[in-house]
Formats: sequence, structure tokens, C-alpha cells
Amino acid sequence: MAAKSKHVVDFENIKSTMSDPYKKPVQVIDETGKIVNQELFDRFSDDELVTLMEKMVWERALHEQTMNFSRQGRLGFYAPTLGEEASEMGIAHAMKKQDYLFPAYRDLPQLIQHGATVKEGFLWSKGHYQCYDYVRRGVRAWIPQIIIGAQYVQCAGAALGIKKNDEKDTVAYVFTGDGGTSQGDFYEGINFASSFQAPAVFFVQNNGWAISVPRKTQTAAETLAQKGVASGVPGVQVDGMDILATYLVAKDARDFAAAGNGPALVETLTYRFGAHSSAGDDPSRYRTKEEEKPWFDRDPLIRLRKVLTDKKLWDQDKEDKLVAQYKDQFKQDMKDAEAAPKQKVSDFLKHTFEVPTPDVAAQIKEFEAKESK
Amino acid sequence: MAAKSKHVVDFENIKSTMSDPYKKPVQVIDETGKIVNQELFDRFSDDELVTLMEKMVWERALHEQTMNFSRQGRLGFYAPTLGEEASEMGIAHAMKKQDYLFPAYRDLPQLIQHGATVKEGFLWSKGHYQCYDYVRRGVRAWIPQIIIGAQYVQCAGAALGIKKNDEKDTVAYVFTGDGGTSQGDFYEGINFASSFQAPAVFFVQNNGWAISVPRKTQTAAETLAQKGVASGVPGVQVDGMDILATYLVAKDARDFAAAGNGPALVETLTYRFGAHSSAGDDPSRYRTKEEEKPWFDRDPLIRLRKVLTDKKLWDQDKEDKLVAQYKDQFKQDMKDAEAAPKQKVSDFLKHTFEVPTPDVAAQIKEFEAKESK
Amino acid sequence: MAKLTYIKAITDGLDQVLQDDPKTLIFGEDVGKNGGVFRTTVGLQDKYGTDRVFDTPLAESGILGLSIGLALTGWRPIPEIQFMGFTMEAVDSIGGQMSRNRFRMSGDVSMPITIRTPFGGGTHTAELHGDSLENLFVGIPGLRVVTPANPYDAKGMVISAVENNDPVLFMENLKLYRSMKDEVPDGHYTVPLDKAKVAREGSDITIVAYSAEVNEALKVADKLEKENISVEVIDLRSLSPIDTETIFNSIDKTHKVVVAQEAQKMAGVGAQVASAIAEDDIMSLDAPIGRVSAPDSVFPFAMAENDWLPNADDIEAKVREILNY
Amino acid sequence: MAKLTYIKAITDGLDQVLQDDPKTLIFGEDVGKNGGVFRTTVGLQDKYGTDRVFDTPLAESGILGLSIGLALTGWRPIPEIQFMGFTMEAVDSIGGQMSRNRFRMSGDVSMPITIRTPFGGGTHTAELHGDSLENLFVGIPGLRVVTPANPYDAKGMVISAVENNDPVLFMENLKLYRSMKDEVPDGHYTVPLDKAKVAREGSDITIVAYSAEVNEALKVADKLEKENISVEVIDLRSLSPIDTETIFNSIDKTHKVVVAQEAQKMAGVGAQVASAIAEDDIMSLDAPIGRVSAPDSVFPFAMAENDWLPNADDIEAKVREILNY
Ligand SMILES: Cc1ncc(C[n+]2csc(CCOP(=O)(O)OP(=O)(O)O)c2C)c(N)n1
Ligand SMILES: Cc1ncc(C[n+]2csc(CCOP(=O)(O)OP(=O)(O)O)c2C)c(N)n1
Ligand SMILES: [Mg+2]
Ligand SMILES: [Mg+2]
Repeated sequence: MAAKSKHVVDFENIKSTMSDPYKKPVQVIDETGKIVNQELFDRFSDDELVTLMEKMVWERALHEQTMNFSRQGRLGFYAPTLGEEASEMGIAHAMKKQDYLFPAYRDLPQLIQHGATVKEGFLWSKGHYQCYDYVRRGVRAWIPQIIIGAQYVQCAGAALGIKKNDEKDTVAYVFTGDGGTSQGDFYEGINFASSFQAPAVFFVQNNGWAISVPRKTQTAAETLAQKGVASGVPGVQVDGMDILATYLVAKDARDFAAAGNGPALVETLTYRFGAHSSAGDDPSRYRTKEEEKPWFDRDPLIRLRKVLTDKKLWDQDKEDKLVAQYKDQFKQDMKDAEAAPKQKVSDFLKHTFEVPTPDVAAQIKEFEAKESK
Repeated sequence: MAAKSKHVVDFENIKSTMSDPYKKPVQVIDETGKIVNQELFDRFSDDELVTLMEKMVWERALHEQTMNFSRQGRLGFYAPTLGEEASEMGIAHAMKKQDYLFPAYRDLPQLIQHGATVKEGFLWSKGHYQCYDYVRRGVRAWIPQIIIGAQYVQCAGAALGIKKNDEKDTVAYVFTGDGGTSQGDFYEGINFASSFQAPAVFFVQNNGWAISVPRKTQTAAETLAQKGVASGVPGVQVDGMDILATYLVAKDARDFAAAGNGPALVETLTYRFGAHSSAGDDPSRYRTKEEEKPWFDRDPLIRLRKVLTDKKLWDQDKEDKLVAQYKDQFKQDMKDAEAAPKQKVSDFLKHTFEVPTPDVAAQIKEFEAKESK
Repeated sequence: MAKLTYIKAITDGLDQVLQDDPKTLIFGEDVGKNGGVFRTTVGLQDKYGTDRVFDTPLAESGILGLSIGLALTGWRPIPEIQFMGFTMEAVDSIGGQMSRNRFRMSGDVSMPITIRTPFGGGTHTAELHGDSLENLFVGIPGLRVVTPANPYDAKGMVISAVENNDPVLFMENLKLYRSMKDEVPDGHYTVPLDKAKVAREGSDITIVAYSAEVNEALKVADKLEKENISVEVIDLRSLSPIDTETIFNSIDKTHKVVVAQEAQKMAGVGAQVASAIAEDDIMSLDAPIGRVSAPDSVFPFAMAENDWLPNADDIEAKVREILNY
Repeated sequence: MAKLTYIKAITDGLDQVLQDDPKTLIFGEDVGKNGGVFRTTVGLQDKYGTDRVFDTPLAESGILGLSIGLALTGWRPIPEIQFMGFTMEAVDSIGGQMSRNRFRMSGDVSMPITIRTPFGGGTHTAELHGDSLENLFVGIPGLRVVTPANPYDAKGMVISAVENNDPVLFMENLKLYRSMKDEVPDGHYTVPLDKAKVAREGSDITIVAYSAEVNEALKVADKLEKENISVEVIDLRSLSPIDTETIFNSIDKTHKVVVAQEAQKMAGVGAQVASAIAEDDIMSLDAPIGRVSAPDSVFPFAMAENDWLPNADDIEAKVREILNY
């Protein structure tokens, strides 16, 4: 103690306590399906509970079907979402049609909930230009961003645009993962939005891994929710395997931002049950079954299914039928995607500049000649 | 209250309280010269007090003389340091010879304290390659960085290098300003150093302005000290007009990092009394005399001078003599700088690659021919 | 009509677009109250308010990311990057994002963003404040890179850039800011973004240049005229795309060409011009293509700049060499 | 000697330098336990420990800034940028910092950093995973940019790159990683970083290419041989600096040249080669310089890649055009 009192600043204490306010993830139902916060649970009508369950079942069916398509070689790059249904659908459920969405590559389900079609999702994965038709249709969503962090700075711009347009009850939504929080753009995006007190809601889906790099390598911060502090943005953790908690927190964050209070940040604690992507990632190379097991037990569908079954709002038969129905639809969507017209290089070239430059115009001619052969 | 209880997460409360732990700048002597923390004051010997005063007087003399040289057209780009003497010298006083220093463009005084010569400082401003001779002499300091943020990521690398080299009692020191904290690299640098728990000490000299942009535009965070929270790095504010407080805090931060606890972050609250740089900035364009006045009253020299004078350790005559002596020396340093050899393009070209490529070799010949005319 | 400096002409152009289109926004570091560190945006915040002309936090990637989000929500952003050296902090926003969006959306989504940034040597400023970094950007499909060489073009081109629906990198020459004055029309006019200009007609040899180097070339033309050598000077104006037609027309007349740039030789624009000629118009040439540029070192310390930068003497020497080939 | 794939050859080279020099460090995203997303660094962490081979947080500017600080404190960093598209996040670290340090310190401070990064099309991957972004870097003084076209060169060049005291951007061709196998010597050997290679001798026409395009050129040479057309193929290997001597020697023999690259035409390397020829060896030519490249659009959506990428047929057509000029 004597030695300690020599310090003017107790950096050790600051370090060991700074995360405390951010380490209490909101939860409504626990992994056994027990309701741990009745007051919050009671806010949901039976219909809404069923809707949320259906959305998760839909996302899982989409996941399973895309993995199937992947094995058949009918998709390109695809990021599996197994295990993250509560996080993705809970947040998506809080979005309003007028909100701008900035998804990353793992956020196709939210994008589709916001107005893109499943077919467009498939076209995105396959690499076909019609994947972005939703933008042209007026859906307020941007592209599934590949460059980690870029979506955050762009979201700040959209949020400022909303504010300048004086659009009421409208926010910009953006996603990244635990790994994505290490990017400078992640920080710049939050800080810009906060400096302008613009209506942005920043989501971090912490699924424990950035490909093979564990969450703890990304940062010594104990939570990702506390990353908002650097920019004066309030952050909070939520149990991302609990769709009820996730939805309520996302909605609060949205309300807060929409009311003109500036941005909010939400970290969902979730887990990537499977591989990072369809491109040959093998989690057994870098993580253990012992680590995975408790997370599998936290499966978001299990716990809500239990609650709904207890309330006689759900049964296996209903779920099986839904899944079959969804999958049939996805198969049709894939057929539609596969029927998309062949892409022409001459078309691409026409869309490099608003008016083709002479060089590009010459190249268009060249390719049109080739293409008509 | 009823409305409020509907919220699951009280974002408003999180937002309004998150900065509280960081808003208590450490102070030893206040602006009237009153000792406000006797315990801390008593840690300084008379000699040390005098040394600290001398360093500030030296920095101020350097400032005055460089402004003189600037008016005479004898310097190039130069960033005035008037008002920031306590911050810069307090921190510099805590550095050890074996520490690596990553200065920015306003940190020539610390760089010189660490082993660069005044002449090298002048050559840097004028734009002469001999300015970096200190690196070649083995002084552990890098270049006054122009690209804001770059020094932070590089500092993280040096800190990791120190750790891997297993060098004891050695840290990497780095500076930026309030504006610099908005850069992605600022965040990435802190986060990398923290992820590796490497011995870096991050200083933010918050002088209220980034050229014409006020501190409040940079970020909605109430303090810059709290920016460490995003990376699990403890941060603290200190009265940057109080050299005793600044030194003690800097030393604690250094000790903390040197002991293997990972990085620390220090925000010094200071003020840029004059223009941003010698290149035509005019503060009257963007700030008021009303804002400046209270800061001028906090002049770091005034308060320490008062304390030392009261203790009979200092008098005006001594100070005047010192200033004259320093300035004479600076004039000599300038003469030496002006006597530096003419720089040859052929020399530069030789230092593009370790071994000149054929193209470069041809260009060397070309320039040697021109130069020998 | 008034005689305006290059920088005043840009200010005038910005004033015009702010007035014409309520969706235009100017933002960046110090562009607001201070009117920019060079005073290019001076007076505009007073005139159009802090909603239209405003300062941002200090982060270039943030500034250009902001531009993209603003463009998506219907605005026409005119961000400033304080010096071209700092564009290196934001390359993804330019090359990975804004320039790709029209392509991604099959032509239906525009990114009408004009990034203004000062560049170019000769002002003895700090490191990375003078470099000519156009090569980082001229290879990016979907991005226009332009730079005016005189006040008239400066105003007309900045108006065209803002009105254009492609993203434009608008490079402003630091040394020309205050060293050049010209008659500049009042009000609205445009100068095309993709047309090189015959800055001076001639018949014996063509000099292709851009930005400050155009003025060096014009000096050479003046000087050689006294020896009855007739030099044609072409000002590229657009560095990407390059208007090869104007160049080829000139070479078909002169059969000799020197390509001059301030940037290092390894940096692309001159090479791009030379290669276009070598591919499509080589048979018109009766001498090798002459190149004038800075040598391939890092942009030098301020005290050595004058020796390093290519000037009229260097161009003259190369012109004589090619003429006497 | 063993038959190794291009990627295995690189792994082998990295193993060698880690063994030879205890100051070498490999780091980046996923390079540790996972051995890289392509398995280029597989097994190296097990063999050399987590102090020498380790994962970093996900931030490219951080990774390359880290490299600079490590180099300053005596280490020899070999950072990986997972895909070349992500180098856009770290352009300042490359162009504004590491490449300038030797210059700044009058030659006395080296930055022996080798940045490895995969690039190149044809693998139908996600956006910004296949682009050829070499043009962003070939104009940076003080930086070497190299890329091997076969397993033998891959190992020898990666060893040379690490041993070299200049910063090196080492571009690895994605499509070649597993599609190409070659005899590769065991143990230590080097391939020069700045010498182009005559990949095949010929006398009628020269094709200058690099990376995967070299193999396309070799196919053309094989095919035309049957028609008694003798094609010389030059593999640049170094994109900056460019070994013009080897190119000029070839052209002095063949008098005809086609320059092929996978990148868009507006992207610099081919233009740099063509301009060097047009400046210094134009009089050896008896036809225009042929250029083969991708067209000037954004790198396309995966399903359209095959139509967009220039292949042997495109090169063949251009060779015939130039031959018949
Ligand atoms: C700027 C950038 N760097 C690297 C990558 C490569 N990459 C793609 S996904 C990924 C891991 C991302 O992890 P996280 O942010 O946790 O999201 P998750 O994939 O787990 O949802 C990496 C390194 C990228 N796409 N963009
Ligand atoms: C990356 C980058 N962007 C912009 C600048 C231009 N610039 C130089 S100093 C400055 C303001 C910096 O303010 P602050 O960080 O508060 O430091 P201060 O100058 O006040 O000490 C700006 C914008 C730069 N040097 N580097
Ligand atoms: Mg993750
Ligand atoms: Mg400041």
C-alpha cells in the first residue's frame, strides 16, 4: 500500500475498472429458455413472439439452403450465419423502412429483411450485377460491404445526410464484426457521426472470431460496447443469442438516435457456429470443441422455441412446414438467379463514367464486336 | 419518469456520465501560483524545480528566437510552442535516454531534449537532409511526423519491438494534438499497442485548436483521456499548464508502461497561445480575445516563476541572463545551420534504394553533370 | 470580367455552384470559418451558412466516407483534402468505393463528389505538402482526375467538376494559387473536363504538359519563337481520362513530341501519354518521344526543391534534343 | 529438388528466411495458427513460435505502421496484407512512410520490410479480392514492387525480398497459387529482384508480360511456333523498377513488341514499359507497340471475370496484328 500511494495516478485501477459499466449484457430469456426478466418479456405480444421466431427460422433455413447450394457449386463467396439469427433478426426487426442500412458481407439476411430479394442475395454471392437492383428499386440499403470499416464512415455520411434532409424518425444502421472494430474507419465513422450528433446506430456483432483470430487478439478492451466512449457515444452489450433482448436494445438505440440524441452503439454477444465463409475455412484448425459446445447450447432458436412451445404458440410440425416452405422458395429464387442474363463487358464499360470517354467508347465497340460473335 | 422507465437501456444516462472518471485533471500548482497539492509538491527537490523552470525558459526562448528567424525569412515551416512549455517539458523530463520518441511537427523541443541538436531542428524547418543526423547518431527518436496519426501506429511497432528485444525500463513515447485524436491511425496505434500489451505511452497535447477547428468539433467525447477506453488503455487528464503535475503524471504513465502493464494515455490541457504555424495562420480569424485571455493567465511560466521566486530559488535577473544566453546559442545554431552544405539531387538519388537501379543510376549521372557545371 | 488569381478563380467557381445548387456542400479541415488554410473557401461559410460549408474532424478517410454517405442521401459533396499528401489516408474511399458505385449499380447511382486538393512543388513547404501524387489516382476506373493550369480554366473546370455526376479529383496547383492572374468571366461558365487544350499553336514540335509545367512549356515556346522554331503546347487538363485525340492531331502536324510533368518519371501520367502515342500514333513520329520530369527520388527536402523540379530550361534542352534528333 | 506449387514454394521460402535470420517476423491477419487464409504461412507458427509468427488486430494501416516501428527497433518484418484490395487502407504507411526513410536518413536507415499480398483475377472471388492494384504502388520512389510468375521464382524472389534492405511489395498471384507446379530447389537460393527474365527465346516478336499473363504469353509462343513464328517472352518480375535493358535487348533483335498485363489499360505498368521503349528504343521498332490488357472498367463481378480478363487469345490476336503491320 505504501508503494501504491506513491502513484499520482492509479493507472492499474483505472484499467481494471473501466469496463465495468459495459459488462452487463441485457437478457430477457436465458439459454435454458427461462424468462429472466418478466417485465421485459411482457412487452411482447404473442403475435410478435411468433413473428420473431419465424424470422429466425427463416434465417436458419436460408443458411441451410445456401450451404447446400454452396456444396453444389451454385454460389460464390457466402458468409454463413448459423448461430447469429437472434442478433441479426433482432436488430432487423427494429429497423424501419425509411432507415438506411449499411450491411457487411455477413448481413444478407438483414438486407433481405429490409427489402432486397433472396434472388439478389444469391446474385451477390455469385457475382452478377443485378444483385444491386434493390438500390435502384429505392430500397434504402447499400451494398454488402467487403472492405471492413468502409461501411462505418459511409454510414456517418448517410446519417448526416438524413439530418440535413430533416427526415424525421429515420436513422442509418450499420454492422460490423468483432474484428471490424479494430479498423481506423470503425472509429472515424463513429466519431464523425458523434461529432455531428447524427442519427446513426452502430452494431457490432461479436461472434467471437474474425476468421481464425479470436476476439481477445483484437483489443485489450474487455467489451466492444465501451468503444463508443472514445467518441462520446453510449454503448451497451446485449445477449445476442436472445432475440427479445436484442430487439429491445436495438429499438432503444434506434429511438435514442432518431430522437436527435446522436449515435448509439450496440454490441451483440453471439457466436459463429460454423465456418467463416464458404471459401474453405475450417474452424477446427483454430478453435476447440470445448469452446464451441457451450455456445451451441446457447442456440437462439432453442430458447425461444422452448418459450413459445410452453405457451402453445409453436410446435415442431409448424416449424418443419415453415422450413420446407422457405426452402422451396429459396430453390425457386436460385432458379431465378440462375436465369439472370449473361453479363456483358460492354455493359460494364458503359457504366464506368456517366458518359463513356473516347477510350472507353472504343473498348465498348471492341467488346460488342466480340460479344456478337 | 414513466416514459423513461420504458427504456431498457438508459442511453442518455450512459452518455451523460461516461466521461466523469476522466474529468479531474491532476494539478499541483494553480494558475495563481498557489500550491494545491502539497504532498505532490514536496516530491520535488529545489534543484529539480529549478531545472524544470530552466527547461521552460529554454523552450520559450527557443520559441521567441524561432519566431524572430521566421520573420527574417531564415526558417521554413515551423510550429510555434508558446504556451505549451509545461506540457512539452514536463513530459520530456520524464523520458529516459533509452526511450524511443515519436514526435509530431510541434514537438521539436522534446526532440531536442532527447538528443537532437537545435541546429538539426532548424535544418528540419528549412528542409535540409542533415536534419535527421540524430537518428544516424543513435538518438532514439524518429522524425517530426507530418502525417497526423502515422506516428501512433509506428510507435506501437517500436513498443512491440522493445518488448521483443526484451529491453528493460524502456518505452516508446508518442505525441499528437487534440485534432490528431480523430485519425483512424490514432486509434489503431493505441489498440495495437494495447493488444500486444507493449510499452507505449501516448500523449495528447490538447491545446484547444487544430489550426482553426476547435476541440469540440473533433469529437463529442468530453475528454480525450477517455479515448483509451476503446482499447482498454487507462487514460488521464492533467493540467498541462502545470509542469509539476505534467511531469508526475507522465512519469507515472511511463512507469506503468515500463513495468509491463501495457500502454497508458495522457491528455495535457494546454493552449496554443499564438498561430498554428509560421505559414500565415491568423488566430484572430477564428477565435476571440475573450477565449484567449483566461488561457494567457494560465501561462505555465508565470505560476512556476511565482513559486520559485517565493522560495527564493529564482529571480528575474537570473531568467533574463538565461534567456540571453540561450538566444545567443540559438543564433550560433542558426549560423551553423546556414553553413550546411548545399544539398545535391545526385545525393538524394543515391538514397532512393540501397543500390541505385539502372534508371536511377542514369539520373545520378545526369545530375552530377549538371551539378559540376 | 475581372482579373483574378488562380485561387480567387476557384473561390469564385465554388461560390457559383453553392449558389446554383442548394444540394452542394463544402466541408473538410479548416474550410469553414477560416476559409481554408489557403483561403480558397473564404467567405463561403458567411454567405451560405454552417449547414452548407462546415469543418469536420481531422480524418481524411472519414471526410471522404462522409462524402459517399452524403451523396447517397441526395447531396452533392465538395470535400477538401487539405494537401494531396493526405489523400493517402483515404485511398479506399476513392478507389475502393466512390469510383465503383456507378458500375455496381449499372449506371443508376451517381456519386457527384468533387474532391479538391492542392498539390505541386516549388513553395518550399513541409514534407508531403508538395508532392505530385496523381499517379495514385489516374489508374482508378470511374474516377476523373483533372487539374487546371490557369485561372480561367480553374473556375470553369471547378464548376464543371461539381456539376459532373462522376467523382472528380480536382487538383489545384499550390504554386499557381497566387502567382498567376487572368481575365476570368463573371458568373457561370464551364470548361470541359475531358478536353485537352491547345495552349499555343505551333508546327515544329509538340509539348504535352499539365498544371504548372504548362507555363514552363509556354516560356520555352516564347523563347524558341525568336529562333523561328514553332512550338505547339498542349495542356492536358484531364489526367484521367487523357484526351489522346488532341494530342494525336498535334503530332500528326509536328511529328515530334516532348511530354513534360513535374512528378517523378516513374509516376504515370507522362508514361500514359507516351504509351498512347507509341500504340496508336507512332508512325507519325520521326523522333523518339522526349520525356521531361523530376528524377525518381522521393520529393526532396524544401531547400533542394528548385534543383529537383523540372523547369523551362529542362524542357528547352529536351525540345532541342528531339528537334536535332 | 521437389515439385512444388507456387504457394508451397513461397511457404518454403518463408521457412528458409525464418530459419536463417532470427530477426525476421511474420504477422498479419490469420497468418498464425490458421497459417493464412490460403495456407501460405501454414506450419510456421508451430515451427518458430508465436513470438516470430503471430496474428494482429484487423487493421492494415496498423499492420504496416507496426512494421515500420519494428524495423526501427531492429527487426525484419514480413507483414501479410490478406488481399491486395486491402492495401488501400495502408497507402500512407507504404508511400508516405517506409519508402521514404532511406532517403530521409541519407541512406543510413533501412526499412527491410517485405509486404506479401495476393492479387490477380480468375478465381471468382468477392469484390476487391482479385483486382490488380499494382499501379497504386509502382510510382512510389524507394519501393520495390515485384511479382513472380512461377514456383521457382516465387521461392527465390521471396527470399531475395526478405534479405533485401529496401521495402518490397511482394505480389502473389492468386490463380497461380495452386494451379502451377515446378521443380524447386531445396534450401536457400535467390532470384534477383530487379532482373526481368527471358522466359522463352524467340526472334520475330517480343511479348513483355508479368505474373499470370506470362503463362498466357508462353501459350501463344507455343502455338505460333507451329506456324514457324518465333516469339520471345519476357517476364518482368520487377514492376518497379523495370529492367528496361532486358526489354531493349530483345526488341533490338525482334523489332516488334506487345506488352501484356492483366490490369486495366489505364493502370500503369504496361504504359511504363511502352513509354520507356518509346523514349529510348523507338528506332528499333518497325511497328507500333501492341498493348494487351483488361478494358478500363472496374474489375468486374465474378461471373463476368472470364470475359473481361485478357487471355492467350487476346495476346495472340494482338501479336498477329503487330506482326502483320
Ligand atoms: C479491410 C479488410 N481487411 C481484411 C479483410 C478480410 N476479412 C474478411 S472477413 C475478416 C474477418 C472479419 O471478422 P469480424 O469483423 O469479426 O466479422 P465476422 O466475419 O466474424 O462476422 C477478414 C480479416 C477485409 N474484408 N477487409
Ligand atoms: C493526415 C494529415 N491531415 C491533415 C494535416 C494538416 N494539418 C497539419 S496540423 C493540423 C492540425 C492539427 O491539430 P492538432 O492535432 O490539434 O495539433 P496542433 O497543431 O494543435 O498541435 C492539420 C489539419 C496533416 N498534417 N496530416
Ligand atoms: Mg467476428
Ligand atoms: Mg491542437
